[in-house]
Order: sequence, then C-alpha cells, then structure tokens
Amino acid sequence: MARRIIHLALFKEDQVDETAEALEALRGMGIVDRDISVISGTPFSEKMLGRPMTWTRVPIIAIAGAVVGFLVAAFLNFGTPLLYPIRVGGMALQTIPTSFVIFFELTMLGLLISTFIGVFVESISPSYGPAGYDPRISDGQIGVLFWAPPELDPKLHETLTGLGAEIIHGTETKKLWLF
Amino acid sequence: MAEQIKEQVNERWGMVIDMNLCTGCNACVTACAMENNIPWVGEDDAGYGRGIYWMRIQRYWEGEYPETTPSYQPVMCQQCGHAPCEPVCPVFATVHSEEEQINLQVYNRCIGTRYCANNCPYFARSFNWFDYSYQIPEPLNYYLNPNVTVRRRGVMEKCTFCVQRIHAGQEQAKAQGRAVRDGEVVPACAQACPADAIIFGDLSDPNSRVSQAARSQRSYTLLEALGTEPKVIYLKGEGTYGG
Amino acid sequence: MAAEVKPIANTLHTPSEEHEELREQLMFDPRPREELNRMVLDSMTHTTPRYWTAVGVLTVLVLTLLLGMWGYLIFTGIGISGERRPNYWGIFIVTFVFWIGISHAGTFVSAILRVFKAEFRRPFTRAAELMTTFGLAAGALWPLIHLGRVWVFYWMIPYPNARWLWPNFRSPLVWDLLAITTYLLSSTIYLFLPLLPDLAMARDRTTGWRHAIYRALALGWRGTEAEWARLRKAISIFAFAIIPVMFSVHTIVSWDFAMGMVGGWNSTIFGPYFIIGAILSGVSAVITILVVLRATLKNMTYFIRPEHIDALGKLVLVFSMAWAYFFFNDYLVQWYGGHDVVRALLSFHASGPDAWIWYCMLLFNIVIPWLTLWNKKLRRTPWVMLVVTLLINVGMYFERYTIIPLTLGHQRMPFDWGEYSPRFPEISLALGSLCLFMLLYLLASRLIPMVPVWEVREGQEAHLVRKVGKTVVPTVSELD
Amino acid sequence: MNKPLPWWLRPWVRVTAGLIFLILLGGAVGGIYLTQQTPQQPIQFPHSFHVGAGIPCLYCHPGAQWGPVAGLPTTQKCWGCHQQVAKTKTSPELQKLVAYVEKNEGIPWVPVFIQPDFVHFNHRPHVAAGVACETCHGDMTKVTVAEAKPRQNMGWCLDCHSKQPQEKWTRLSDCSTCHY
Amino acid sequence: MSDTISRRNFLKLTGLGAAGAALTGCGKAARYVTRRPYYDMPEYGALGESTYFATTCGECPAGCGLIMRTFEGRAIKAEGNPQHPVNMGKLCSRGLVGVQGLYNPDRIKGPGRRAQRGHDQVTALDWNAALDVVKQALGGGQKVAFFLGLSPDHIADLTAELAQAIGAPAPVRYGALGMFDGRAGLAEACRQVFGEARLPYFDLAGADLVISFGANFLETWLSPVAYTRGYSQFRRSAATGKRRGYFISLEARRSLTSGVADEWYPVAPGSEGLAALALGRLLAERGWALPLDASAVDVDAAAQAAGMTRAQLEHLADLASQAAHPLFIPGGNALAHAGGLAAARSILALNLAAGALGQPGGLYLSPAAADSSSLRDVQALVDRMRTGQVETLFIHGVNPVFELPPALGFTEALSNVKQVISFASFPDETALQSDYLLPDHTPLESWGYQRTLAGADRPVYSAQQPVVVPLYDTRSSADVLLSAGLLPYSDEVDFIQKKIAPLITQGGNVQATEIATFWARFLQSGGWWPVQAALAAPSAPAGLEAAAPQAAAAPEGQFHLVTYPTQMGDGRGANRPWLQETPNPSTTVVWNTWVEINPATADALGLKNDDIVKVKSSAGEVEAAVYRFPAIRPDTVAIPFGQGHTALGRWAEGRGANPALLLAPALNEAGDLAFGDTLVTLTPTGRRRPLAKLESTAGVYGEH
Repeated sequence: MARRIIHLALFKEDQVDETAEALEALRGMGIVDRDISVISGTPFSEKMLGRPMTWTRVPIIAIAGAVVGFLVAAFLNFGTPLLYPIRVGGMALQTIPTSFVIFFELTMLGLLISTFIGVFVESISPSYGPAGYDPRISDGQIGVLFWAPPELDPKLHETLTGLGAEIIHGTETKKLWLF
Repeated sequence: MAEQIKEQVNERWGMVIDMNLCTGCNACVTACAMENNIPWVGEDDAGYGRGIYWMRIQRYWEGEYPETTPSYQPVMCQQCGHAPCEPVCPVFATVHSEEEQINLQVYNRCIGTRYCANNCPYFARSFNWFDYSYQIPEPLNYYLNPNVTVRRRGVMEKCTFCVQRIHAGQEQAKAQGRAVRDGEVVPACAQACPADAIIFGDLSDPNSRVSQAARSQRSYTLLEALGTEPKVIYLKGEGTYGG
Repeated sequence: MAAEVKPIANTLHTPSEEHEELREQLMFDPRPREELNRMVLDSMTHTTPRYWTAVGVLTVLVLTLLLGMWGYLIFTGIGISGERRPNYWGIFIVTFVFWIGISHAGTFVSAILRVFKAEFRRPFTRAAELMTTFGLAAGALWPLIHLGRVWVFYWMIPYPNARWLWPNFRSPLVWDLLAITTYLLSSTIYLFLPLLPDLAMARDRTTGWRHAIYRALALGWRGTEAEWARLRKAISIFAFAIIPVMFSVHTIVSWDFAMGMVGGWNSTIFGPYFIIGAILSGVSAVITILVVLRATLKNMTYFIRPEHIDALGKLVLVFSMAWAYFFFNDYLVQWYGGHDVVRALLSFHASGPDAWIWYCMLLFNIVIPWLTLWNKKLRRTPWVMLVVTLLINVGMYFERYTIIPLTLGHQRMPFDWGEYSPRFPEISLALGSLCLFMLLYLLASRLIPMVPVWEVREGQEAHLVRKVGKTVVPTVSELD
Repeated sequence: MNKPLPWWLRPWVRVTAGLIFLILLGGAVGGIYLTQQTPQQPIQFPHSFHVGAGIPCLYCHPGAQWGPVAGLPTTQKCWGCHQQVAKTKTSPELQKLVAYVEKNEGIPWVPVFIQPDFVHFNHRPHVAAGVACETCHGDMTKVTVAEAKPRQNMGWCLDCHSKQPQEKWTRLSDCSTCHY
Repeated sequence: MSDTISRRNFLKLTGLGAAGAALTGCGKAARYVTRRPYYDMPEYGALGESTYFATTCGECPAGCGLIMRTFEGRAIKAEGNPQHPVNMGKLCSRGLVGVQGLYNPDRIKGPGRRAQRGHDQVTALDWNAALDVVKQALGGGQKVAFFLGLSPDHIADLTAELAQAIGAPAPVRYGALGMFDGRAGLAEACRQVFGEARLPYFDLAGADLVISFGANFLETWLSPVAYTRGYSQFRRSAATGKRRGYFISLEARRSLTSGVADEWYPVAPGSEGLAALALGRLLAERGWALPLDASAVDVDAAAQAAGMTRAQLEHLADLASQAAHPLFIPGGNALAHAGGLAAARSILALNLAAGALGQPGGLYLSPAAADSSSLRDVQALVDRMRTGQVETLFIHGVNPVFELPPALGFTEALSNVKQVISFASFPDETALQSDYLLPDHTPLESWGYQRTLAGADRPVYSAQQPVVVPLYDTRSSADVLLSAGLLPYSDEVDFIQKKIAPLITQGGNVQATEIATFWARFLQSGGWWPVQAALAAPSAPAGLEAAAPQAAAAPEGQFHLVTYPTQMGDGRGANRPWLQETPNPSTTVVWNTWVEINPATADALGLKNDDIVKVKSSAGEVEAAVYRFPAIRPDTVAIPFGQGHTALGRWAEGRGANPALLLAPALNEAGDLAFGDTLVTLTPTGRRRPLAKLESTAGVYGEH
C-alpha cells in the first residue's frame, strides 16, 4: 500500500461546532471514520463531534485483574496455611472472617493495577488511525487527522479553511514516546 | 530401640504456683536468667523499663499501715491455650506448639513489631532494645547456656517453660525407651524455688503432681475473664493443700 | 500576575451579578487554554533562591533527621527511642497513623468530589492527590522504622520461600501491609492517570531533561478520542474503587489496635472513628497545603480561590462534628461499660501527667473548629484557615498519641503501668518525615503541573453558555 | 553543534560509577564466597581413604548415636590405630599427628557442619530413625577433607521432615523442635 | 594442689568463646569457630553433653550443696544438690549467680604486689616470689595475724593450726553476714540458756506457730534456703497432717520474712526483748514454766514501748499457749542492740518454756561450736594493729574495709601494719589496701569443705571441689600457706582428706573403708552427713536472770536506722550483674541503694520517691534516694547493705551507698555490734535521682 499523506486540520479551541461540521464534510467527501482521528486537548465526547463510539478493553482488563486478585487472595488465605500448618491463638487454620479483609484488598489491588496496566498497554500499543500530532493540541486546539487521496486536496482545502481550520498537509509522525 | 518409642507424645505442660508458699525471694527470677541466657541491661535501662525478665514477681501492697501487707505474684508467660499474642504476629514468630502445647517464640523469625507484647495482658514479654547479650564481656559469656539461643537486638523473648529442658527430658526418656517421668522435667524456676512453691509437670496426666495441685479448690488463673486459657495456675487462699 | 491576563470577553458569557460569587469559585473567569498552560508551566519552572534554600535545607534535614537517624537506629537498636515496657508502641506508630490519616483526604476530596461531580474540586484535585501519595510515602516508612529488625521486613511479604512458610494472614499487620500497598499503588496511579494530558502538555512545551522526563511519562499521549475515552473510563473506575480502598485502609489501621486485647482499644467503632479522624486531619491538611501553595507558587491565586478554601472549611466543620460524635460514642460506651481497667484508663487520660495532651486534642479538634469555621468570613481568610487546620492536625496527632502510648501505659496489671515520653531520636525521625513530605512536595511542585489544566479547562468549557429554554444553566452537574 | 556532554555521560563519571559498582559487587561476592568456603583443617584428613578402609563413621564420631553432637576424634583415638600403622612414620601429613601426640595436645579440628546458633540439632533421633550419615553429610568416600554441604537451611531440613509419615509431621514441623 | 587437679582433665576453653562470640550471624568467624580441644578430655565431655559436679556454694557461709552443670569445660548453671540436707536441691539468687563471680572479668588474674596502698598499680609477681613472701611473713610468729571470712571452713581450720604452729594469735573470723545475723550474741545466749555456745537451729517444718523477733530468715539470716524450705513445710498441711502453720513477725520494718507473716507488729527497734519478756509473763500466767522470772515486767509499759497494745500481746500469748509446737526465733535485728543478749536470752527462754527442745518443731543446737568471732575480737585485732603489734596481716574471704563500720578504725589501723597480704579473688576495697595480692581460686575452682552450722537438722560436712580448671593464674590459699612447710600436710587436698578422715568411721551417707574411696564418694555426693536427723537437744537451763532491756524511743527529729543485708549478701554480690539486676523483693529496686521511709514520715519531711536524702548519724553520713516504703515504722528508716563499693569492679563501683558508714562501733554484752541502736537524722538535699525499679513508677501508689 502506498504511503498515504496524512492531513491535519487544526481548529481553535472554541471551534467545536466547526469541527463537527468539518467531520461531517469529510465524511461527505467519502473519507470513512476509520481514516479520521480527532485529537484534542480537552476531552470531547464522541457524541459532541458526531463520531462513532470508541471502544476500550480497560474495563475487561480491570475485571480480569480483579478476578486474578481474588484468586491470589483465595490461595493466600486458604492455601498457604496448608503448606505449613501453624496454629495460633486457638484459631482454626483457615479463618473465614479474617479472609474477607484479604479478599477485599487483593481484589481491589488486582482491579486497580490491571486498570492501569490496561491503560498503559493500550496507550503504547499501535493504533490504526492516522498518526500525527501538533503541540498546539495541548493548547486546546482541536485537530482532525485524516488520510485522503491526493485528488481531494483542493476540495478539502477549500472546505476546511472555510470552516476556519488551519491545514497542515503531510504531518510528520513524530515519535512521542520512548519507542 | 527406635521401634519401641512411642512417636506421639502428648504432654500438656503446666505449672502450678502456690502463692501461700511463695515468699517473693526472687530466686526464680535469677534462676531463669541464668538458665536462659537472659542478659542484664544495666541500671539506666532497667530503670527505664527495659529490663528483660522472663518472669518477675509482682509485688503489690495491700492495706494501710500497720496492716500493710505485700502480696507477691510471680508472673511469667502463662503459655495460654488461646494466646492473644499469637495471631497478631505477621510472620509466625510466636506460635502455638502442637507438640508441647505451649507458646513458642521463634527468635530467628521475629522481626520486632512488638505487637505481641502489646497484646499480652500479662506483660510477660521482653524486648531486646539493644544488643544486650552481645555486650557481655569476655569471659563472662562462658556461662551462657549452649542449649538456649542468645538473642540479639530487635527480637522479642519470653518464658519458654524451659523448653530446652523439656526437650532434653523427652530426648533422654526416648533414648531409654520410656515415657517422661513426673518431675523429671523441671524448669529452672521450679528447680530453684527454695519454698518449692512452683510445681511443674504434665497436666494431661491426672496423677502427676501438677495435675493434682491444679485440681485444688484454691486454684485460679490470672485474668481469667479474658479467656486466654493459661497453663500457669495459681493457688491462693485457705483450703487444704494439694487438692 | 493574573491580572495581566484579560478574559476572552468576546466569546464567553459575561457573568451576571447574582451569579458572580458562585462563578468565581468555579473559576468562571475563564482564560484560553494556552494562557492556562503558560501559567502552570511558569509556576513549575519559576524557582527563586528562596525555593532552592528551602529545598537545600529540607534535603539536609531529611538526610540528617530522617535518614541519618534511621541509620543510627538500625545500627544501635530500637532502644534509642523512648519505648519501654509496657509502651511497646510509641511515636513510631503514632506518626504512622498520622500520615496514613493525612493521606486519606487527598483521595477523599478528589474521588468523592469527582464521583459527586462537585465542580469546585477541579483546580485542587492534583494538590490533594499529591498529598495522598507523599503522605503515604512518609507514612509507609514508619512501620519499617518501627521494626526491631528492619532488614528482614520482607518476611511480611507473601512470597514462596524454601520453607513454605508464609506470612500470617490472620495478623492485622499483614492486612496493614496489603492495604497500604494497595492504597499506595492505587493512589499513585490515581495521581498519574489524570496527569497524562498535562504531562503531554508539559512535554510539548519543554526542552532538555524536563522534556525527556515528560515524554517518558506521557506515554505518547496525543489526545485522540480513544485515549480520552480510555482515560475517562479508567478514572471513573478508580474514583469508584478507590473510595472503599481508602475506607478499608484506615479501618485496618484502626484494627491494629481494635483487634488487640488491650483495654481501651478493643472497640467496634474504631474503624469509622479512625476514618472520620483521618478525613478530618486530611481535609485540614489539604487546606493547609492549598493556603501555602496559593501563597508561594506562582499564578496560583488564579486557580485557588478563597471560595475553595471556604468550601473545604465547611467540610472540615462537618467532619469535626462527626469526629466529636464518634469520640463521644467511644468514650461513653467504654466508660459506661464499667470495666475497671478501662475506667482507670479513661481517668488517666483526663487526669494523668499527660492529660494536657488529651485536653489539647479536644480543644484543637472540637472547640477551635466549632468556634471559627461557622463563620464564612473566617473561612475565607487564608491565614486563619492555615492556623485552624494546622491546629486540627496537631489535635489529631494528640488523638493518636492518646490512643497509642497513653493507653498502652495503663493496662490490666498496675504493677506494670508505665509512662512514655518520646526521646530525641523519635522526635527527630518524626520531624524528618515531615521534612521528607515537604521536600517531596516542593520538588513535585516544580516537576508536576500542580493544577490539572485540562480538567479546569474542561470545567470552564462545560460552562460555556448553555441555553435551556430561557434560563442559563451554570453547572455541568445540573446539566446532567 | 558540539554541545557539551551532560555530566552523567562523561567518561570519568561512568568509569568511576562502574568501578564503584564492581568494588561493591566484588565485596559482596567475596564476602559470600568466604563464608561458604570450607575451612582449613590442621591435618588434611582423607575421609575417602578411611571410609574406604571400612571404618564406620560412628567409630570416630561416636556421639551421633547417643547425643546431639557427633564429636571429632581425639588425638588418642587417632593414635590408637596410627601407632600401629607403618605409614605414620613416613607420611609428612601424619607427622603432624605425631607432633600432637608428642606434645600431648588435641588436634584443633575445625567443625565443618555447623548449624546457626538458633538451631538446635540432635544427631541421636536421626541416627535412631535410620537416617544414613551420607544423607546429610554427603558421600564421604569421595571427599578427602570434610566439606560443608551447601544450603543446609530450614527448607532442606523440612524437605526431609515433610516426607515422614503424617503422624510424625506435627512434631517434625513444630518450631520448638529446632528453635528455642 | 596443682598436681592433684591435673587429674581433673579440664582445659580452659578459649577458642569457642561461648555462644556470645558466635553471634555475628554470618561471616567466617561465626560459622567456623575454631574449637581448642581439651586434651585428655574424656570423650563424653567433647560430645556436647553436660557434666555435673557436686560442690558447695561459696557465696555465703550457709554451705548449700550445689550441682554445677558444666559444658565443655565451662561452668554453666548452678543447681541445688537434691541430696544435700541444707538446701535439698533448692538455691537462692546468690548461689545461682555464682558463675558470674567465676567468670567475672574484673577478677584478679594473678599474684601481684601493690606499689602503694590505695592505688591501682600492681606489679605482677611470680608465684615463687609470692610464696617466699608468705614464708617469710609466717616467720613473724606472734606478729602475724589472720583475718578470715565466714567461709570456707577448711581455710579457717588450716589457719587455726598454722597460727598455733607459729605461735600467732588465733585467726579472727568475721563477716558482715555474721554481724547482721547477730551470731556472737546468738551463740552467747545459747551458752547462757543451754550451756553451750552454739548456734541454734529452728525446725520450722515441724512447728505450727512461729513468732519471729526480727529474724529475716527467709532472706539472709543464717541459712535462708534451709529456712525457706522449712517455712514451706511449715505452711503446708498435707505433709504432716497438721494444720497450716501460723507465722507472726515482730519487726520494725516489714522485711521479706515479715512480708509473708500472717501478723506483723512493727515493734520499735530494740524493744523486741521487752516484748518477748512481756509475752513470757503472759504465758507464765497461762501456765508456762518460764525459766526466768518475768513477773516484774510491766506488760502495759512493755507493750507501749514496743508500739503494741496489751491486747495484741495477750492475743500472741493465747496463740502461743494453744499451739502444739510454737517457735520463737531471735533474729539479727533483735540482737543488734545494747540489750541484744538479754533479748536473745528472753526469746530462747520462751522456746525452753514451750518445751520445744530437740524434737520436731523445736530448737536444736548445731553440732559444731560457733567458730566465728565477735566484733570484740575484731576490735582487739584492730587495737593490736593500731599499736603496731601486727607486722603481717593475712586476709582471706572477707572485705573488712567495706564490711566493718569505718568508725571501728580498721582502715586507719591498717596503715600501722607493715605488710598486708590479701587472698582476695576480686579487687575489693581491702585488696586495694593490701601490699600483696595472692588471689585464691573462686569457690567454683577450689577444694574445700564447709561445716553447716545452722541450716540442717544434722551435722554436715559439705564438700567443695573444682568444677572447672582455674581460669587464671590463681592459687589455692591453703596451698600457699602450706608451702611454708610449717604443717604436716603436702597440699590442700591432703589437708582436707586428713580432716575428713575421722568421718569414715562415723557412718552417714558416704560409706567407705579407706580414705581414697571415701574421698571420691564424699566429692561425688557433695559432702558427708548422717542419714538420720541428728542434732543435740539442748540441755536444761541454768538459772537465768531476766534483764529487761530498756528500749529508747527515737528522739524528736531522729530516726531509728535499720540496716539489713539483701541479696548482695555481705557486699560481694555487688559485682554480679544479675544480682544487681534481680529486683529487691520488697521494693523491686535494682542496681542501687535506697532509703526506706514511711510515706507519712516522708510527707512530713516533704520527701517524694527518688528524692536524694542525706542520712546522718553520729558516725557518718550517706546519701541515697528515698523509697516510700509503706510497711515500716514512721520513726524508723531502713537502708539495705551491700552497695556503695569504692572498688570491686565495674558493676559494683560507685553504685549506691554503704550504710556501714553510719554505724557507730558500739558493742553489746555479747560483743556484737549494736547497729540497731543507731539513730539518724534526715536532710533532704533537693536533688533527685530516679531509682531503677521493676515496679511501676506511674501512678500506682499515688504519685505520677
């Protein structure tokens, strides 16, 4: 596949409506949502921009982590006393009331750590949308990144500048993280 | 020989202290210290409350002059059946011995949280605030008992019912292919007690001297309401001696 | 400083008179994101000789008072502290509980207010979360300092060793270890997640070593929709999950005492009592920190307003009342129960040689807050709030002091009653941990954006005029 | 542009840091190694030869069958046999023994299998239970001067104890069996 | 002697350095301790097995039997000898810490010559040179004097023979414990009442009522372990089928002994004899045949002087007349007064009237004559020293510079003695004033025997034998004295064997036909004693005169002083760290000296616990911290004896105060020191020094 040029349309931070319109226009030009990604310094919900819902695995990873934590707790509570049985204070080897504490803490620990791991892993795993970045994003500007065939260039230019955007053609995909 | 030895030993060691006989002379305290390598801590630390005493004689005064009467209560680790010190230790450094039915303190496992000492209602535990035994000058360390671990700083210690003597007694009995005799195993305090106020033995044997004394109508245990099931039983008050 | 910046009047709604107060609190004098970024970065990079002096002094103090003394403690033994029979726990544990308590409110303020969508939280959540993390860092040292043999502390950690001997999961100390680990990790992550966009912002505007750090920490943040969605999801999981964790932590800390057989400790309400106390001390500490930040950090007068302090002051008042309720509950029940030991103990608290501690506790935690915090004017005067909140923390320290060494000293055997007074090494270590906390905070204030810019901006943008019929709806929460 | 290297990249910093690391590592490794080394014995006693000659372990270490300590042979015990052994007069190693006998001194054997201070080990029950010497001490037919078997730690003890019948396990896993 | 001991086959253990050295946890030194072997060691000794030796405790003159546990040549633990008739397997604190004396790092490690008295500097001496010094000194004939302690007896026997051989005066034998026991007075009272100057033995075990007049027999008096054993039997009922014994104590201060009394009467110091006499009169009224005429005693006046009421005395008389086996014990505090002898006589007469002589529950006389001297003899020696009649003074087993009241002038008189030869094992105060230090072995390293005077119902020759090889270059004093060749004994063991040889024919626990076997069995069983209780029953009395000593009340502003020995014994215990750390039973104070004051008195003087108070008597003054002692007469203060050393090593030096400084050298009729008559004033100094004590210092007894 030939390298496609990535375009970046930058909108001012209060131009949310214009952004939404621009997205609509791009779709009208036959650019599918998959080839567009919106980057912003402020969280806008997909609804606001009329974008399809994004999908994340973080909750599933979190729940998986919680289950792992629960199982670890079960092992520590009920498994380890059997490995080297030691009696203390006249208590049974495995006590249920105290186990609640361990269950709770380890489940929570599993949940919270795996939530973070989920965020981390998803953050550093490659994304399929158009890459590209501009520091002005963190100044609150809204960027629309998209791949477009070269023949659409004039049309694009006209439409987007008309909405008040600044267009950067062929933004370089700067390395933003360590790898 | 090995076949004859009963493998399952189910002694339940216990102690009876007759308060009517105790004169409060503190010989038991010294005997305990000499047997168990208990270091002295010196005047400053002893005065500060760091003295290491596996057993101590609590002296209370009762009454107004001239009826002021001291009462002497020897208190050591009560070897509770339901020991409050045990479950709180995070690393199983103080555990219940299934074998001897006493409370153990494993010095090398102790990390020094001092939780057990807080939780002991009898204050039977002593902490090694410094390397007291390490400071014993040559050649005074020659008398240290090789059968008892010398504790270093940062660990808790307490009365063990002279478990090294219990083991020696059991070992000897086993080597000779017999059961431990009543009175064969005595801790240092009971051995020294000039008034013979301390009786030690196997509570599971109904005929042992200690069992007979423990059945006395004069018997009580310390802080009975706490439900710690102590193995140290005190005798006090009127009544016939010995049950 | 803030006055130099003009509001973007043309695009944003001009507040009407009757809403002005509310809007100021919600920072309804919005400024462009670029401006906010600049202000925050400015505060991070702006260092004065005074700052470096403070850092230098604190570093020296941490090295000597805390690390040096700890080294000395390890090499000589716990005996250099004032602990003795029967006060086996002293300042070490008092300070531990104190820091864990402090670390509560950071998360409490941030998570609870986030869950309840309390808008005024936005500018200071970061400051509060940082307090949690550093408070925990300072607090988590104490169980280690306290150990008689700290070099084998890892025996408490559950790991399979050659002996198949695991920690005792029936010991409250192991619960403590797990709870604090959980809390420390999760509160650090909870600090980190909302920080991502701000780190990216900082990454874009810095060069050199700062850029390297931010680039590494920002995890390649670009601000895509997917990233935002992920972040929102993760933050909401955290905000909901961390609250019970937070409650469990201090409950478990209280169980260190309540599980025991010590007279005066074995109380069923210790859990909530400790939590309320922790929140009281923690929210007070947030106020203290905000007042200090506002006075010392550049551009903070814009972000942190007296109204924030006012709102938090109300919280403190509520928690002071709640604390008083729990204190009375604990006291009355123990007293009425009539156990000799406990009664002797309670009268010892109130009449013993250290009774002044008990009275100061009541004065600082109840009397002073109740006398001052009902007054809006006082609540909005930063220095008054500084004094009051500092006193509350002193009072809470005294509360823990009363509960730990003073209670341990009077137990069931009068022959072994004892008094405890801290010795220099303990005081030095306690001050050292305070210095550590301050040092970490000082350093962090120049490394981490102390204001969550994107959240502030999000709040401000959410307040862009929304017409619902003929009225103007000012808050997002009402909008939802 | 020729920017000056940041300080942490300068060669001398790196070399110094590397050296410090190596010294610390060397110290640690050396320290551990030294504690694991088999000590020097006054006489290079060839266990392999004696065991090969059919002398039972308990002849020289008789304590193992009746007490906690196996014991190290006295000069008399060595001399009891060696005064009749012709080689005693010729071997330079055995001349040391002769010297000890003449001076009427004991041989300062260095015990090799030493448990830490807080471990109380008793040979007798182990011998009585039929544990062979080589189970713990290794095959002495292959060893000349006694060598400490590494890692005689608690896990090692328990490995064997846990293989015992269940009814013995209570006693064999009891902390006070070894620690008091 | 050294030839004899080589058979013992011990070698000092230096390499292993005990468990303490093996503590470092890791490192070559810890894991591979080089064990220096004990050549010719019996094999069992090298196999981690303990070896047990029977010997005799040398910590006090009571002569309890010890079983010393030794391990690889080290003495580990003192245990009581269960066969020994004195202690029957029991021991007191002092005996238990004997090993801390043996291994005390401050011991004198070899013979030496002190450059100047009172100075630390000692030049080491060769034993041969030292023996020459002794030989030459013994040539001095009657200008030689011996000052011995109360133990061990074989040295006393040897020196007595030696003194006779060289024409020197008989050795003086005295010690602080004897002084506090009131030994001379007791023996003299026995002589007057029963016709023989011997020490009495009270059979507590058989008695059902004991009235003690100031006898602290559970703590230090005569033979505390034996008496505690007896007390234990006395308190039991099952053993004898009688009811539990009832114990009444009359003493100004509630000592350890009075502490367990069922009734305690804080009688004024010095009034014990009066109380006994009044009790006698009341008993005579109840039909007792009192051997002395007590009819002249005014019971009311006596009761008042003693601080009792008539009703109380009547109550005592009722109890005594109803008891089957009443015992009346005259203790140290009752004897230490100007009228002490009369008091002792009165109290012994009560026993006589009770008819409890020579039978269970009664009074026996010890077999041997009390061979300790009275303070009068000591004073005579001091006079001789002062006037230059003593050229050489041998001191063994006693520390007179510390133990005797300085007012007696012993230390000053010492300066007129040309050479002082000390056999002390420890650098005590007297050794510091000596010219030659010829250290004896400590009791656990030496041979010897001790005749038990007052702790058993039978005569006992308690055997002492070395349990370890001497640690240092010390030498048995008996060997040193015998080296002069003036007596027909080859060495110490030879002497002891000859001394015990007559016992072969007397039967007893050790059966043998010739001395070698007898000797071996004698050592093995820890001594010789008859199998059956065998003590002389006292004979009928001669006519006794009833002297009622007048007890003087303490004048306003002055207090009676009670001085009593504690577990420190005669002071030699002060260098045993564990004795120092063993809490005093009554006060739980450790490591220091205190002044016991009744709280009411203390309040009147404005004294709190731990306030330092200056105690001043006509003889001297000391300072010590106040201990508010609730069970002491308000007009009396008490200071324990044993601390206040200026020498004796690191644990003893500069610790506490020595109440001997307060005692005036007033003697009573029997030649005992009337230390009970000392009157003192108290002056608060305004300083405080917290006493180290085990009991709570926080708010238990009022003070926070």
